Amino acid sequence: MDFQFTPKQREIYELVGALAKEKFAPRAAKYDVLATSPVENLQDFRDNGLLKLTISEDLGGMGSGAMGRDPVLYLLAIEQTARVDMSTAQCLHIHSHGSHLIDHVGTQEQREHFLLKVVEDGALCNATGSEPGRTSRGQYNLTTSAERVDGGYVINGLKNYATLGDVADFNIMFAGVVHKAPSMGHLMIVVPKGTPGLSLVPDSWNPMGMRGAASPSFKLENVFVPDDHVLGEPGVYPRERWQAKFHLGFAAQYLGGAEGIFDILTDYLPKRGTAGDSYAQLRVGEIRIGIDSVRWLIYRAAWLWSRGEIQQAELLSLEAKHRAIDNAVMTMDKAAQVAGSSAFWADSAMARFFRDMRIHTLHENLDKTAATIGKFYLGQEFDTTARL
Amino acid sequence: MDFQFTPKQREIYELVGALAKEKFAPRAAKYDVLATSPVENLQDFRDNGLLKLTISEDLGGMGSGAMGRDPVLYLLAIEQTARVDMSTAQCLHIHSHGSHLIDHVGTQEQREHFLLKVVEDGALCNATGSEPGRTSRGQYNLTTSAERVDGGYVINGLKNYATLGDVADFNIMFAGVVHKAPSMGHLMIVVPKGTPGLSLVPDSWNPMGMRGAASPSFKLENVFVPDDHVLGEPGVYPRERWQAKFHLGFAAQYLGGAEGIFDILTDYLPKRGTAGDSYAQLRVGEIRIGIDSVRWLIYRAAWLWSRGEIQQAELLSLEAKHRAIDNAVMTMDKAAQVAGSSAFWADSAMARFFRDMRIHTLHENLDKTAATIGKFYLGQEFDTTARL
Amino acid sequence: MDFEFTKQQQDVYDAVGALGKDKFAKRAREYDVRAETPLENMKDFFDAGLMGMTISEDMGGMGSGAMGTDPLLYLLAVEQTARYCLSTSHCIHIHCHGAHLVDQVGTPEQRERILGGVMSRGDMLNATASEPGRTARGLYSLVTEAARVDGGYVVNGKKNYTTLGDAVAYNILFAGIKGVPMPDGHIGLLFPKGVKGLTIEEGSWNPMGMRASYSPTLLLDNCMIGDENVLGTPGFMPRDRWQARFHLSFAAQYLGGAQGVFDYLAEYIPKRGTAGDSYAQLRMGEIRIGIESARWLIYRAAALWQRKEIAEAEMFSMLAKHRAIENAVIVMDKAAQIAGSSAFMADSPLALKFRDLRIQTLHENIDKSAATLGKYHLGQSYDVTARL
Amino acid sequence: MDFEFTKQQQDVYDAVGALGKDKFAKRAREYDVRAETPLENMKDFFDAGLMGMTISEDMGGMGSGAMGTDPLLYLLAVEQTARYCLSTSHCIHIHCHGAHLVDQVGTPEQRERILGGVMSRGDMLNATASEPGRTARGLYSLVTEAARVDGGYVVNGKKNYTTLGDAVAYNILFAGIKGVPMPDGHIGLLFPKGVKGLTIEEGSWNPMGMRASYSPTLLLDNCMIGDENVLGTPGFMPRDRWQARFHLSFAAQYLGGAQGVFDYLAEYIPKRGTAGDSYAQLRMGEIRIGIESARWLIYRAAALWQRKEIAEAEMFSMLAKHRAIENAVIVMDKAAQIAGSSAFMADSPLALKFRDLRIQTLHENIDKSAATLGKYHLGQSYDVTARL
Repeated sequence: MDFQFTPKQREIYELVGALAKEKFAPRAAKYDVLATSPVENLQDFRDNGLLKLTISEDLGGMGSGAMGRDPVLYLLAIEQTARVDMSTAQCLHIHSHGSHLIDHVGTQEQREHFLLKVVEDGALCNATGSEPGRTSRGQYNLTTSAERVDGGYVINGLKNYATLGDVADFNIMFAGVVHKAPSMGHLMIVVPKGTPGLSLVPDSWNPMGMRGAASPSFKLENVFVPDDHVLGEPGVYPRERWQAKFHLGFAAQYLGGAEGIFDILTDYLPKRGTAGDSYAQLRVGEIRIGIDSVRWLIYRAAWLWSRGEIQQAELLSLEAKHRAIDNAVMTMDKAAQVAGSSAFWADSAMARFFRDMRIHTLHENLDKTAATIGKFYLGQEFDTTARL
Repeated sequence: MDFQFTPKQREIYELVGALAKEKFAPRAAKYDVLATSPVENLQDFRDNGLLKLTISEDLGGMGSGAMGRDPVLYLLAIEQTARVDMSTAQCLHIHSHGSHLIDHVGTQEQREHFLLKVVEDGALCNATGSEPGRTSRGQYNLTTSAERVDGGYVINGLKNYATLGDVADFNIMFAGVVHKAPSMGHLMIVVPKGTPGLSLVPDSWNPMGMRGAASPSFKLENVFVPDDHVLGEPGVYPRERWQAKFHLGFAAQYLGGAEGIFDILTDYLPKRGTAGDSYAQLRVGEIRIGIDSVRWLIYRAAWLWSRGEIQQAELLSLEAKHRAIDNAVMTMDKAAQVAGSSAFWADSAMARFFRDMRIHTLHENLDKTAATIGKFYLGQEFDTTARL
Repeated sequence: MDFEFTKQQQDVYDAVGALGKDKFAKRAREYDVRAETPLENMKDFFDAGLMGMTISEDMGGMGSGAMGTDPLLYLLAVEQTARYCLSTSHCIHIHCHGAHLVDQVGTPEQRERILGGVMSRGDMLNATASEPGRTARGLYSLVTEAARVDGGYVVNGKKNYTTLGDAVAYNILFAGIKGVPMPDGHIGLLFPKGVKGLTIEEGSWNPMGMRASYSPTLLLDNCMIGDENVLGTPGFMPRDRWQARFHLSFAAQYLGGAQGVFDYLAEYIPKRGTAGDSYAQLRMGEIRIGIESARWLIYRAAALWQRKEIAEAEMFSMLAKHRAIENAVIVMDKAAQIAGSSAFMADSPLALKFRDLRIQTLHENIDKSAATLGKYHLGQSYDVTARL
Repeated sequence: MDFEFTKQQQDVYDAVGALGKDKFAKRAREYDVRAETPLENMKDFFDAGLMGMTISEDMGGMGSGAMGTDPLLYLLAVEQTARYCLSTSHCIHIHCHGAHLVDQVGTPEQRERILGGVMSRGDMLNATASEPGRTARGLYSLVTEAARVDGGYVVNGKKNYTTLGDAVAYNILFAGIKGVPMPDGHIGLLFPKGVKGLTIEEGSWNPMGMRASYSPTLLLDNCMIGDENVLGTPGFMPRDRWQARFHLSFAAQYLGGAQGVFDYLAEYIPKRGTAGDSYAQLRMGEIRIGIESARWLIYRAAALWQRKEIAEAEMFSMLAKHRAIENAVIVMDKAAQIAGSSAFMADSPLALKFRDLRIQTLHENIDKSAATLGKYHLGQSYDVTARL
């Protein structure tokens, strides 16, 4: 075993760490108020080549992502970003997610068409499966419909939680082909910005936290999508369990967020004069233990992806995400207790972390994640992609 | 509101407290080794009139039990007993449970026949629904069968966990009437000691803990039960949700057990020299808070029974039992941590409490209990009697 | 035992419940945005005849408060208010305390002058010991200094967290008498509205939650307070452990706040279509159990105050507060998990409840309250008034 | 990063796994009843060539141990043993430590004489600092006293928890040099088997669990130890923080123990017919996640030792141990809940695992290890060797 970063991993870790500290941190409060995508931060990613993390090397990318050569690399960038700004980390996650999808599911022509724009011009992608009411309907039961017409599909429906929706150049979206079962009719399409019939729903983004990860709703009214903008065969996304390939990108955000709270605490408590307090010491120690127990699960799971042990990688990614959320919540509870209320001024970084983390940890139903793992070990049917 | 004991409650609390301390405690290790019913303790109950706690006043009882005038009274006796010996507390619970059943379900003739023997001669009852494999089959799906014959039933089957089975004068047992649905064919019968065809299964009682609450298996081979030994109409037990009337008797045991551990800790830690330790103080305080949070839920639930608010009483009894188990487990974990391994000599009271409590808290599946409460508040179907 | 409300308790419970539902809940969002004292809500209390809850009957009050004849009464009002608006519940809590202090400690002249205004005009009061940096310095180490001069004291210093500070007829503030060591020099002073030298620090109130319990920092610059406005004798607050008399109405806020979250879930989850989900049911049940386990501790502690078992009451109040906080935090974690992120739009009631409850639960460091109980039970010296 | 075992690690992992399954598991019950050192198991280790795991390669060992070339190797053996028999894992743990101490600190003559016997004859070693009352007195406040005389020391005192004390070729015991203050006077001495003045206290070993890791109290009555049996220089143990080098193989025991419980459940629950139960699946998954979160901390800590990043390694080992204990306790609670009481017959494997793991997790007060980490991160002085 070897638990050291490679030089490239170290470089990215340090680079993003510096960007986070010097650039993202001072801007975080602003985007939190605006509730718009952090365009300056995205420009910093662009300027530093960080928009191509999960694109393969043949197109000039860095070859990270779950199906890439070094799955850890982009996770480090997400983690380090989340340490100062969870919203920006989610933006990087979703862009990395979208571009990784095109890279691995798209045809060579599509890869070149879309991804070279990312690599060369810093174009932004996202990926949106969510729709209102999906939790109770089931994740692949989409009401957004795709009707087959000559040369493509006509799409109608409503998608929500479209992160980067206000700035993305390519929106990857999911729709259900009319009259087909979800497993066979789950369609993955690329809808470029400005496509006729695609419109942002005004005032559709105003959450308590994660406000900078602007994720408005999109209305699709008779949007025509040509065949060369369809990614893969219908049903490829559920069939290849792509959702499971993005668990770790979330886990890295929770890890980074917990580290961010820890950073604030270890700076704040000595100044507050309570560093000598037995219980402050206990809780800070417990938080540290929790954080490290998350970290090595994430890295280990990433490593399993790199070895192509897909099922084990999916399961351990789920485990890592579960533990990351569990720990993030525990971290908030214990941190609040020792920080006290004066640390929670409305415009403070601490308050922002709490609002962000409170919301963002709800991307997964923790109980269902654990039950999935349990099903596997009890010999029951299970689905590693299931998400709230 | 008034949170004071009545004079009678105070009297029982003190009386059983004294018996526990002076009599039961010194004998506990012995019965733990023997794994037989604590006959000397049962004699003490008899001598002090405590076998008639849950029998109505008209027969000379004290009128406690869920359906009695003062539901708190017998719970105090159980709690105080559990504080030094959980096994004896379980014996008192099961006897109180059995005699309460006869008192409220039996005919006047049956009440006089069976209960006057309890009141006057100190006869012992129990009540056994359990059978091997019932958890996965469902609690009222009994394989012990009752076949209708002239003047009664012929019973065949195997019952396990028959507490007091080695000494009870009257065994209350449950069987399924052949060819009837569980709800209509659930038969409650009294099988006196020595009935032909009834035999104890040798070596059927050897658990890790609760050893003094000897609960061997009974084999029933063509046991004839005359009609006057049948309690109530078939199905009365599930239909009237009798199981729910005994939740609090368990809860009182968990409460008493946690108090017992607390008693040991507050005696032991100052002697060990660690009473000044910040973390010992923290954990002892947390344990105390947990115990009191259980106590008032139990008493409150008991009070609801006395007011005849059955559904609310059932629900709050479930809540109290859940919290009592949750707290008992938490108490064990925290107590162990501050006591250290030297407190766990094999023949120590501490070790016995841990073995007893570990087993006994498994009488209920905590998750299912909580889910039942949740179902009620979410407007779903629920069953307050459900037990593991 | 008797767990029933008196007629008057039930009336107050119902009246405040109705106010909360019909008025406070609807105004909560607006006051939160403005971070202003909810004067309309306070007016509603006055109109309902509830401003004198903690004032003795001889002055026309209802005789509640820890030292009153019915300590539970005002706690029910605080609890019911917290269910709909935590900020308002904190305002009524602090007013009740200020009024109770004057009632119990004030001279006949002060009672007449100050409490008369409460009863007849709805004057508000408060009570503030807090100062910047006090957590690290210790509870009674005040920096605000009162220098003895002819006819009174000249006060200099800074008090923070002065809830209702802008709205009260008298700010009750605590200072240290110059040249007299603590705790003997700990003095309570009544600062009449508009007194010279008292100013509100600009921008001193902008927390993440509890925003409508406007609690600015007050600057005291050579503020002259005449002898007629000295409250009690120096040192009365630490000597009589007054701080411990306020534990319970914090606890009532946490209980009400948790209940408010529960109310929300009971309505929201079935609408969301997830009421049939096993894990939603589990967590919902666990939340309910937690709430009840806190409730009966609070009510029982109030009964101890009523019986004037002061030492017991202090300890048990601390215990109840601990459990109420612990439970409130658990409730938030579990509630978030089953509510999901869509419930947390920035202007949603649930988001407000979470921000408020998160902040308000930091009034106490629960590790320290648990440790205090542990000290007591381990025979170490302890202080029931200790607060973060 | 690379998370793979080396060939040798895999071989040891598999070999010990096979021994555990085929031999240790089957003998566990018998040794538990007799509370005797599992000599057959130790013989199996010798026959498998594993007695020298923590001895350097120059002596024919495998070079493991915290200061060796492959610190992880012996931890895997400990972990795999713990999966089947915690008592045996503790025996091999203590032997490995004794051997590692002599290997790293001993003179060439001692290494030759003592380690030679380990390699050629399977001699066993141990290392004991514990004494009655040490928890309250402090880690290095030993009462056992070594008085300097011509040619060596005369030792008087009492050591407890001397695992393998009856079986080792040398008991390595620690004492305080008469007249030299601690920690400078802290001295390690080798007591050869049969040395005059060393006796085993009758009846000094009878714990609830871990019974087969027979650890009696040794009485030292004017026991003469020659200079050839003085280990290292006085004070080496506290000075070099040797205690911190043993954290990880405790952690490996907790990990293996938890895994053993998990193994049991994975086999038992489906047989019991409850593998389809939502809550069994939930808890099973949570258990799995907990185990993995402990595992990778331990392995990573071992890598830090290998890289000789000593300060980091000490801290991270403590962290890993904390998480391993915390997790083991949670695993027990959740496992019991889904296993149910029928799994806990007194002679069942699960009952034995629980008794062992309950006791063995008390080797550390996890509040203190968390607080140590907290102190470090809050800039306070700390001690990584502190143990209960």
